[in-house]
Amino acid sequence: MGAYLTRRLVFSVFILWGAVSIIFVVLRLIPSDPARLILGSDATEAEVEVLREQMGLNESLPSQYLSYLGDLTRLDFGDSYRQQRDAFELVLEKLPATLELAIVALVIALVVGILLGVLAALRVNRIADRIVSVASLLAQSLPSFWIGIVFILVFARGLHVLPSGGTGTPAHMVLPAITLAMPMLAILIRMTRSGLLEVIHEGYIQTARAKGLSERVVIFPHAIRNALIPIVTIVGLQFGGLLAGSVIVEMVFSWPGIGRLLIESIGQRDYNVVQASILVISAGFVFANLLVDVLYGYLDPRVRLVTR
Amino acid sequence: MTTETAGVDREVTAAFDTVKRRSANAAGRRRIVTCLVIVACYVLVALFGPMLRKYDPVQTFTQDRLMPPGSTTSQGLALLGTDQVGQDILSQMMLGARVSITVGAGTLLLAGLIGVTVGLVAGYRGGWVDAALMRLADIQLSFPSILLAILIAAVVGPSVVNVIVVLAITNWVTFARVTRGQVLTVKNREYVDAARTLGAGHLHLALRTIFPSCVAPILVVATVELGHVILAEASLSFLGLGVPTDVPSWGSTIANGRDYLGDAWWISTLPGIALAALVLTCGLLGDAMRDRYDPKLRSL
Amino acid sequence: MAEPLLRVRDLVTTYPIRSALLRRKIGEVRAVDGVSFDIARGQTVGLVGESGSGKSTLARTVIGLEQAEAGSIEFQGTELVGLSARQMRPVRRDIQMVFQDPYTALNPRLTVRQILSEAWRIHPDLLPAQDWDEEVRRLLDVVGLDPQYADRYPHQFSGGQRQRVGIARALAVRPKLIVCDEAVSALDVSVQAQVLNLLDDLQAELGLTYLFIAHDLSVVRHISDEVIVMNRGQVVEHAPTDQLFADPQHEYTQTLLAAVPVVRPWNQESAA
Amino acid sequence: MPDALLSIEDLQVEFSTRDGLVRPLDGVTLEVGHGETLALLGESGSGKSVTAQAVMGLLPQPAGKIVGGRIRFDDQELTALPPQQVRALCGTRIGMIFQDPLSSLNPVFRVGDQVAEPLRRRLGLRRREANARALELLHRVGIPDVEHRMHHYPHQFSGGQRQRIMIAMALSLGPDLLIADEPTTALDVTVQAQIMNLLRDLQQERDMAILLITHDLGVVADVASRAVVLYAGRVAEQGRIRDVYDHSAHPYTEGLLASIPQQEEGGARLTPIAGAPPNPLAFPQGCRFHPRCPYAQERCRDELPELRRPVGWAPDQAASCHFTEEVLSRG
Repeated sequence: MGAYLTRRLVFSVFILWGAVSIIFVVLRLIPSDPARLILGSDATEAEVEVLREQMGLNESLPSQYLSYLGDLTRLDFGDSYRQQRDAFELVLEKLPATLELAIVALVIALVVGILLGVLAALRVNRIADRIVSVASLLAQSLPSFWIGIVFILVFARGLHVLPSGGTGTPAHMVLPAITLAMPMLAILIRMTRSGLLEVIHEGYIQTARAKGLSERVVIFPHAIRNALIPIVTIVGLQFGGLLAGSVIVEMVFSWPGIGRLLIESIGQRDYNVVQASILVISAGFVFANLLVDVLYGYLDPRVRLVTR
Repeated sequence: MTTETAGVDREVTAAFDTVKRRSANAAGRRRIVTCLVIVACYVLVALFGPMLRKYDPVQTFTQDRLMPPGSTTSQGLALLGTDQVGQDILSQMMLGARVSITVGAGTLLLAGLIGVTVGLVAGYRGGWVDAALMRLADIQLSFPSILLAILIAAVVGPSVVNVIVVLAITNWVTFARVTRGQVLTVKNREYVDAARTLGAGHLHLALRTIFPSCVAPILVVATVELGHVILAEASLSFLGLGVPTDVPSWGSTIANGRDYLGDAWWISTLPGIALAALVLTCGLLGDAMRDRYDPKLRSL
Repeated sequence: MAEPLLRVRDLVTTYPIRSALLRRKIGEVRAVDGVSFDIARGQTVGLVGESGSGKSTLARTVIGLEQAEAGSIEFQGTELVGLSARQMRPVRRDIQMVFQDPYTALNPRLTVRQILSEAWRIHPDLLPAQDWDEEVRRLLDVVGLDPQYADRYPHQFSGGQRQRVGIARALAVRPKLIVCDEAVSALDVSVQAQVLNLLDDLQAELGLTYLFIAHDLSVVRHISDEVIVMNRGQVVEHAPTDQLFADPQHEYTQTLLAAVPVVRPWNQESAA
Repeated sequence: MPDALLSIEDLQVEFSTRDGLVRPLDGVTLEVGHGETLALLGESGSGKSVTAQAVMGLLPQPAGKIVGGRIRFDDQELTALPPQQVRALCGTRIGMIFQDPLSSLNPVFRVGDQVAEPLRRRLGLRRREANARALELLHRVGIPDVEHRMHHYPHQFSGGQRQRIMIAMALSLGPDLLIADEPTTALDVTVQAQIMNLLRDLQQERDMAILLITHDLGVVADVASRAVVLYAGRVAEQGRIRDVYDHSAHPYTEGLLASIPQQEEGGARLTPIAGAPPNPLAFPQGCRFHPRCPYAQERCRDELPELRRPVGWAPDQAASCHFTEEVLSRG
C-alpha cells in the first residue's frame, strides 16, 4: 500500500505541474502580447511597455517559465490589477463558498445517484428502471445553465418558495446545489446500474448464490463492493466537471464563489486572478483524484497488492 | 479429402445463420433511424431556416419588444415571440442551430482526427510512445475541459473557429483513450498474429487489420461527444466566451433572456428546449449505437 | 541424415518487466531459456509442458512473433535470428501458424474469401489476382468446407469449421512448416478428432512438417513422431513418441505422464 | 433407485434470448444416490451446466426458467419450493464448485472470510469460531501455511489452490451432495490429477455424493461409478461407467469414445463423429443425433426416441436410441 500511495502522490505532483504548464502556455504564449491583452486597446504603447517590464515579458521564455514556477511554489500569484490586492488571497476568500456548494452537490449526486442506480439495476427492464433511465438521460442532456433558469422561473418567480440567488440560509443552497449535482447524478445512475448489471453476471456472484446466501447479501456487499470500483474512478474524474460546472451555476445563481470571480476577472482582464482561480480549481481536482486513488486502493486489493 | 465430415457440417451451418439476432436488430435499427431523422431535421433547419427569414443583429424594433409567442409584429408573425430589442426568437434559434451544428461537426472532425491518430499510434506502438502520449492525455484530463475552454476562449477571444479549436483541444482525449483501448484489445487477438505471420507490414496491420475493429466504438464515442460538444459551446456562449455577440447562439440567447425572466419567459426557455432536445437525441443515438455495436463501452 | 528443416540452438526469449509509471524495463522473465532441437522434414514434433513452461513463447519465437534474445533458428539452412522485417518476408511464407481459439483467430470483419486472400494481397508475387477465386474454392475444398461459403463471415461458422478456415489460411501461402499452437484444445472431442484427421491427411498429401503444441498428452501422443517436453523454459526431454511414453527418462516427464488420466482404468488393472 | 439423494425427472428448461426462445434442456432424467459419484458427460451445448444451474436455482434471471419436469432432493420437491428456500437448501446440503476458480472467488474479500462466510451467515457462528473452522477446512483441502494464507486475496493464489479454496467453501456446511461443474478444465494436467484425487478422498471421507460435470471422458472413470451422457438437452445414455465405456448403447457415446485418441492404438486414424454439435437454437427434428449418426434410418428423422433399457442388458443401463440393440451388438 505504501508504494502504491507514493506512486500516486508522485503522479499527482506530476499532473499538477502539467496543469500549471498548460496555464503558462495559454496565458503567456498564445496571445502575441499578454500586456496588451491585459490593458486593452485603449492603453498607450508606453503603458504597455511598463507592464511588459513588470511582468517580465522581456526576458527569455525559459527564464519566464522558471520564475513563474518559482512564484507558484511561494504561492505568489501577483496582485489583482483591479483590486490592488493579493490575487491568491482574493481567491482563497471565495474558496469556502465554492467548496460548500461542490460538496453538497457531490453528496446529493452520490447518495441519490447510487441509490437510483441500484434500484434500476435490481428492477432491470421494469417500470422503475425505465423511469430512472429516462430521468438520468434528461439530467445528462439538459444544459445546467438552462435548468438553473427554469428552476428560478418555477421555484423563485412562480411558486416563491426558494430564493433565486445569493447566499445566507440553507434555502439559498437548494437550487444551485441540485443544478450542479445534475450531470454527475446522471452519470452515477448510469454507471451504478450498468456496473451492477455487469458484476451480477460474474462467477463469484454465482458462487455467492450457490453458497446459499440471501439475495440481499449477494448484492450488499458481494456485488456492490465490486461495482463501486469503476464508480469511484468516475467520481474522481467527474469532480473536475463539478468544479467547472460551478462556474456556470455560480453565474446563474449569483453565488459568490471562485467561478463567478473567474468569469468576472476574465471580463476585467484581471489575469493574475484568472490564473490563481484556475490553479486553485485544478489543485482541488488533483487532490480529489488523489483521494479517489486512496479509496480505490482500499476497495480493490488487486491494485493495492501488486507484487514486484 | 475428409468428405466424410464435410457434408453434415454444411447442413448445420445452414441452420446457424437463419435465426441469428433478427428481431433485436430491428428494434435497435428503428431507434437509430428515428434519432438520425431528428438530427437530420436540425441540420436541415440550420442549413435552410435562416434563408427564410432575414436576421440583422444590429437592427432593433422597439415597438416589437418582448412580444409573447404567436404575436404579430411589424416583421410578420413572431411564432416564438421576440426579445428585448424586438428581434424574432425563431430566427435567432435557427441561426443558433447553425452555430451548434457547425461547432459540433467541426469539433468532432478535428478532435476525432487528433484523438484517433494518437490512440492508434499509442496503442499500436506501445512502450514509451504510449506512455508519453497517455501521460499527456492524463494531464489534459486533469484539467476540467470546460475550464480549459474558458481559459483559452478568454485569451483568444470569441469566434466560431476559436470555439471549434478550443473544444477540439479539450475533447481529443476521449477519442484517443477509446481508440487506444480498442487497439490494445484487438492487438492481442490471434487474427492479428495471423496477419503478422503472413508477413503484413506495420501499416497494413494498423490500418487494415486493427483499425476496422475500432470504427464502431469510435462512432459511438462520436455520437455521445456530439451532445457534449454542443452543450459545451452553449455553455461558453452563455458565459459570453463563445461565438461573437453578433452571432446568435442558443447559449447567448438564453443568457440574454435571463434579465427578462419575469416578463418574457420564452426568451430563455425556448432555445433551451431546442438545445436540450438535440443533446437528448444525441444521447439516445449514442445509447442505441452502443447497444448495437459495442455494449462494453458503458462508461461514456 | 538429411539436413533438418528447422534447427534451433540455445534459443533464449525474454519478456521485459516494465515499471508501472514510465514503462522502463526493470527486469526480465526468461520464458525460453536455452532451447535446442531439430525438426526433420515431414515429421510431426509434439511440444508439451504445463502453463508457464514456455512452449507457446518458443513457438511464437520460431515463427517470428517474438524476438529471440540469443541463440539461433535455422530454417532450411537460413539463419532467422537477426533478420530484418524485410528479409523475413519471404521466409514468413514457409512457416505458418494455426491458432488455439477459433473464435479470435479470424478477423470478424472479413469474409472467409478476404481472410484467405489476405496472404496474396501481402505477397502479390504469389498468385495473380485473377486466380484468387479459384484458389479460395480449392483451399476450402481441401479443408472440407463448402466453397459456396466463401462470402460468409467467421461468426456464421461453428468452432470446428472456423478452425478449418484457420488451417486453410495457413495453407494459402503453401508453407513447409506449420506451427499448431493448441490448435485443437478449444474444440469438442468429436470435432477435435475431425481436425486431427484433417491435419494427418494434409501432411500426407502436401508433405507438411508440424510443430504441434498441446497440453493434452493423448492428443500429442496420437499425432507426433517425436515429443519435446518443456518445463520452466527448458527442454527436459526429447525423444521419439513411443520411447518417451514407454520409458520416460526425466523426473518431470514421469510426473507429467503419471498425471494423465486414463479413459478406461479397468483395462490397465487387468493388464497389470 | 428408490432412495436417490437427487432425482431429476423429465426436466425442461427454457431460455428467452435475443435470438428467440431456446430450450437447452428438453427432458433430462437422472438420479444421484447417497454417497455416489455420478459423471454427467456431454459436449458444448449439451445442457450439462444448465442442469446444475437448474438444481441450484442459479438459472440466469429472468431469461431462464424451468418449464417442465421435477427435481427432488431427499424427498423435497425443489421445483415446487420458492426460490429462497431452494437457495437456503443449497449451501447447507448441496455445495457447488465451478470451472474457473479465479472468477468464482470474489476478488475483493480475503479467502478466509469467503470460506467462513456461510458458517457465519448460515450457522450464525461468531467470527472467531467461523475463522477457526475455515482454517481447518482450508488445511484439509491442502492449502499450505493456512494461518498466514487465509488473510490473502484470491489473486495471490495459483489456479489449483483457488480451486482448493472453492472446494473448502463448498464443503463448509457439510453438504450431502457436491456439484462440480468442469472443476479441472482450466487446470494443468498434474494439478487436475491432484484435484480429482482430493475430490475422491473427500467423498469417501465424508460419504458425500458428487455430481461431476465434464466434457472430458478421460478424467471421470477413476472417480465416478455411473455416467449419464447428455446430447442436445436430452439424455443419450446412462449406466455404470464401465458398461457405458465398454459397451456403449448409444451411437453418440460410441462415437465420442472413438474420437478420443487412445493410448493403445498409437498413431492410428481416429474415427470422429461427423458434423458439429447442434446449435440449441435449431435442434434437429426427431432424434437429435440423427444428422450425425451412422445408424440413422428414416424413423430417426421423425420420431424422438425414449430413454429405455436395451433388451437383455443390465438393469441400470439405458439409452435413447431406436436402434440401441443394434449398436450394442456391433460394438
